[in-house]
Amino acid sequence: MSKIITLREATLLVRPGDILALGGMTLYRRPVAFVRELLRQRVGELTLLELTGGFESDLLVGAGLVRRVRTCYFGLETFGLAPMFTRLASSGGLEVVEETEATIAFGLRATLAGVGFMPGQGLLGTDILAVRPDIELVTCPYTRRQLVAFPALRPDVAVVHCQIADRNGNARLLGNKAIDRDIALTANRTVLTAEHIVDSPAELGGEIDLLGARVTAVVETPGGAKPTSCFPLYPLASLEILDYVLACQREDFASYLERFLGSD
Amino acid sequence: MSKIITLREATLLVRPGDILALGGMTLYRRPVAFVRELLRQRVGELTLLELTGGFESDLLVGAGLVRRVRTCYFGLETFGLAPMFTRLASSGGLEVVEETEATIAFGLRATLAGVGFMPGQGLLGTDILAVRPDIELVTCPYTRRQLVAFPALRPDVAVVHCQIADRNGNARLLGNKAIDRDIALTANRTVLTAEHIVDSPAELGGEIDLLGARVTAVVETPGGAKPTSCFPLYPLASLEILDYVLACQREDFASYLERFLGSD
Amino acid sequence: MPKMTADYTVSDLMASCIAHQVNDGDVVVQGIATPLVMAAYLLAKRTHARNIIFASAIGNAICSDWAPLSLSGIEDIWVGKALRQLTFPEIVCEYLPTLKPKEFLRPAQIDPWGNTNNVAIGDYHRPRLRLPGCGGIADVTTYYDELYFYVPRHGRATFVKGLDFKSGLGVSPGGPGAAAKGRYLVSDLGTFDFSGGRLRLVTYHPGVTPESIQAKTGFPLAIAPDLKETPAPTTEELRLLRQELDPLDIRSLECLSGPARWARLREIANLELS
Amino acid sequence: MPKMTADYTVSDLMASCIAHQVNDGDVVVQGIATPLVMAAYLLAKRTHARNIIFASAIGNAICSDWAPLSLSGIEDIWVGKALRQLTFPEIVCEYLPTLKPKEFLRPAQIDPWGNTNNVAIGDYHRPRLRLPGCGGIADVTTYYDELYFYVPRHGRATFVKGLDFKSGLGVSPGGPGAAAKGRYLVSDLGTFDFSGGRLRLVTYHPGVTPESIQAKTGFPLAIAPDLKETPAPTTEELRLLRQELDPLDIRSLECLSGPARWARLREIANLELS
Repeated sequence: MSKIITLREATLLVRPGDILALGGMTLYRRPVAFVRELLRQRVGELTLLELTGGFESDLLVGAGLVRRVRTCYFGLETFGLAPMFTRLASSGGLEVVEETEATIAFGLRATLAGVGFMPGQGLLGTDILAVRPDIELVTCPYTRRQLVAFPALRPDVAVVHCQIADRNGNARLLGNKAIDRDIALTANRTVLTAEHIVDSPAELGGEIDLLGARVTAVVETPGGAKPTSCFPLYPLASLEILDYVLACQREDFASYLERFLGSD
Repeated sequence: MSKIITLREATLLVRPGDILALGGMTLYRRPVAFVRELLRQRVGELTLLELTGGFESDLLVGAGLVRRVRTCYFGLETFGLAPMFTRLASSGGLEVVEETEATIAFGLRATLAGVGFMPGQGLLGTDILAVRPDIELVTCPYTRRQLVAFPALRPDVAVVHCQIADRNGNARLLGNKAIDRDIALTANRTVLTAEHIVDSPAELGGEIDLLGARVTAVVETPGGAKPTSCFPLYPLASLEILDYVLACQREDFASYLERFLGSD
Repeated sequence: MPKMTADYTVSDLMASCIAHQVNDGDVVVQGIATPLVMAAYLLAKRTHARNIIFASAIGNAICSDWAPLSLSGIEDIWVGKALRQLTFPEIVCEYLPTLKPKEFLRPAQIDPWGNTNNVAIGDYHRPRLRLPGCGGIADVTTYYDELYFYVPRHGRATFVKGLDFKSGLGVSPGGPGAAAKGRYLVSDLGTFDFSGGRLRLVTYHPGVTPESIQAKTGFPLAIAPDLKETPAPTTEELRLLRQELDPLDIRSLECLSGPARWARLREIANLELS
Repeated sequence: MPKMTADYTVSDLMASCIAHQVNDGDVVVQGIATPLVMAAYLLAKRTHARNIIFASAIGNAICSDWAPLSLSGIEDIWVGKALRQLTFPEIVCEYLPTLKPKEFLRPAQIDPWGNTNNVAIGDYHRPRLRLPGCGGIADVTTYYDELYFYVPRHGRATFVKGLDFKSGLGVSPGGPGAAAKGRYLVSDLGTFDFSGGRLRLVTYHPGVTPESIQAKTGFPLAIAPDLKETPAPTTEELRLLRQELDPLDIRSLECLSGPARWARLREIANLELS
């Protein structure tokens, strides 16, 4: 069963208002080619669900396509704050659902287990609970200890960039694994963009990380994570990230975006 | 840091009354050499915690060293019922804590997460809950759905047989993974028996399944899973399993055990 | 085991029936000690369902490739051909509830509504026969959308009016398993659905009469209005089973019991050594 | 950044201080964007703590081998040298609560009791500055047995009497984090413990006076009775840092801000391309 479609067709799987989960982390193996096409289509009102928001996430925010972000870190790591996220979140122009590693990890695991919550340690005594009134506590029936009931999280669409996939969507992730398996399994629709597509799983060269049975569509996008990294195929393009930050510091996001959309 | 000790020394880590978790499944990659030594030492009053009980588990039960079993299946698969388990459990000579895949899997995950329970689907409407009065229900604070609160499980000692380990206890499992990673991480003491021990993790030839930081001791036991299998090194010794079953059918467990303890 | 009128065994017929329940693209699960189901899945894969994915209790793995059935080398397919090996908690806590795969369960007891028992015969605390346990049946039958059963030795010991212990949910309305539809059962005597929520005979195997099936069932059977004979396996199905998928006829072990089963096990074990 | 009187930078000194907090056999975690900590861990590994295990937020991996620091090729160590790659939920839901590793956190704000803020400066709902977020700090500080902090640019903006937002638990008694002992902090001015539950100056860096540290701290500092100067890094530590572990001096980025930082980033990026 071939699920190969074009990038344009794949972006049609994202609808305005969707919870869009992006694979990879911050500046590593991000689905940048997919996001570029999404920016062209201007699909908006999105809730962005990510382990950590980074370069292409900041472009989506800067372009005004994001209503709400759900992530435990949004920045450019050693390259500093994510300029557009920082600006919009500071000015109230962006809703931030304050997540932590545990709210995301246990939230996805709850969905995987088919239940509404997972109990875990964390948050108690911090101010996170004050700004997350949707999070309830639960008492362990055995120890009587109060625990956080991390609520189930389910993306509408997951988009993951991988090094290699077969036509059916079985795929390997060679860099960090992030939450990609979990968003791919839980999302209602899952899109893979791949550096390279092979015919059969036997040609993948190792164990799969993503199971084709839960993948909706596969798109071949060589270089599709640039300027973020795609280990071991290409490293992070540090200079490009710096150029982006400096453009924003010059209040020049719009022309950066224009250049970015013109490139392929 | 070398953690290599002898089999005899390793069995001293098991104390009478311990919850002993055995790695592998039924007839696959079982720590048979370790159990043989344990039978010689006659460490008793054990609670046996296993994903599925099989050959060497039945020997422990038959030898009278097991007070209680916690497993979701105890048998010899295509070779039929486990004779001594079946006899003692039918006559009331053995306490069975009725487990399912979920009570074991979520129970270990609760311990890993540092909490007293994990909620999951399952059991509701079956008679399992009637014979497991220790299992409580919990209400999901979001959906109001009643769920089973699978109680945390923690072995005192975990014993896992692996194909290859380093001196520090980093190890690979080449056959099924079973619950071995989970019992090794949660147990208070973890013993690895290995077909082959190398000096450094670089010599393991692939990603580790078990983390040395949580391993107490490593023992070199070539052929240590026989007559169960150790994929891909040796297959299940089907005839030996048949001989065991037929010996028990002849009411000849004692002499089978004697022969077994005499062999190495 | 009924006599077969044609040139095939009842396990061939059952494997064919099970294979026909598998659709292309399905994710199918094989439980512990169920070689007949494995033969059927391979048959489906090699005929009409090329794209099925296997999940195996033994290998703790997801596979799309296959190997012939083996007694001693059961891991050759489930581990050797794995797309990915998983830890058992990953399977139980994540993959099964998410994928809700298709699985064929073999009950030790089954009631008219598809509730099952694989735990103990007689009183639980002092059973006449302690069984191996229910594995994950008490878990998955509370959330699987569809349930499938097979019974290799149809008799009143298995088809009972009331269970000694309920370790698997059927289609009884009101309970948490109400949504679970036990929609198919195949035995060595016939095939059944649960139309109307109750076991119903749909086809009888060649050489078997509906009356003899009722006589071996511990409760009154509903009968489908279009009751007919079970279609025989095709020549190609038989060729695949015998020559490629299961040349040692391991699938037939499930239809045997007692000394015949031990003798056959020894025969197969010796054949695999040679 | 204080002037250093000797032939080393303040980031060399901080890396040395952090390395000395690592014991052989520890499992140590590196968070996001913390190259100074990474340099320190590598230093520990190459000197007194050969058997430490690294867990990395970036690589989602456990490593025992190492590679030199890199800006563009940060995955070369964390993925390329992994003992095992993990999914992030495995790390968060299983490995961190089980291993309770040692981690060095960099707070944007920290109060006298070690409570921290990495979420927002000013009012949460309309912040003067929205920060990237706390990652897992709000999780792990509720159950880690020990807590470690580092502050590369010591000032009243960071050391505050009251936090704008509490996203990490310190040692405040009574709360669920009471057991968590924030037992060490190193800044570019000195080193501290939390003896008595409150930040206490233990050593001042060469060229820095205790008075100047107090002046740059937004609350009164306790002072250890045996207050002394921070020992300088050894020649061998400096050789390792400069020649083997971090020849591009990526660790110093954390002590820089503004245009100096951007210029240095560009310099390193260009060096890595050539």
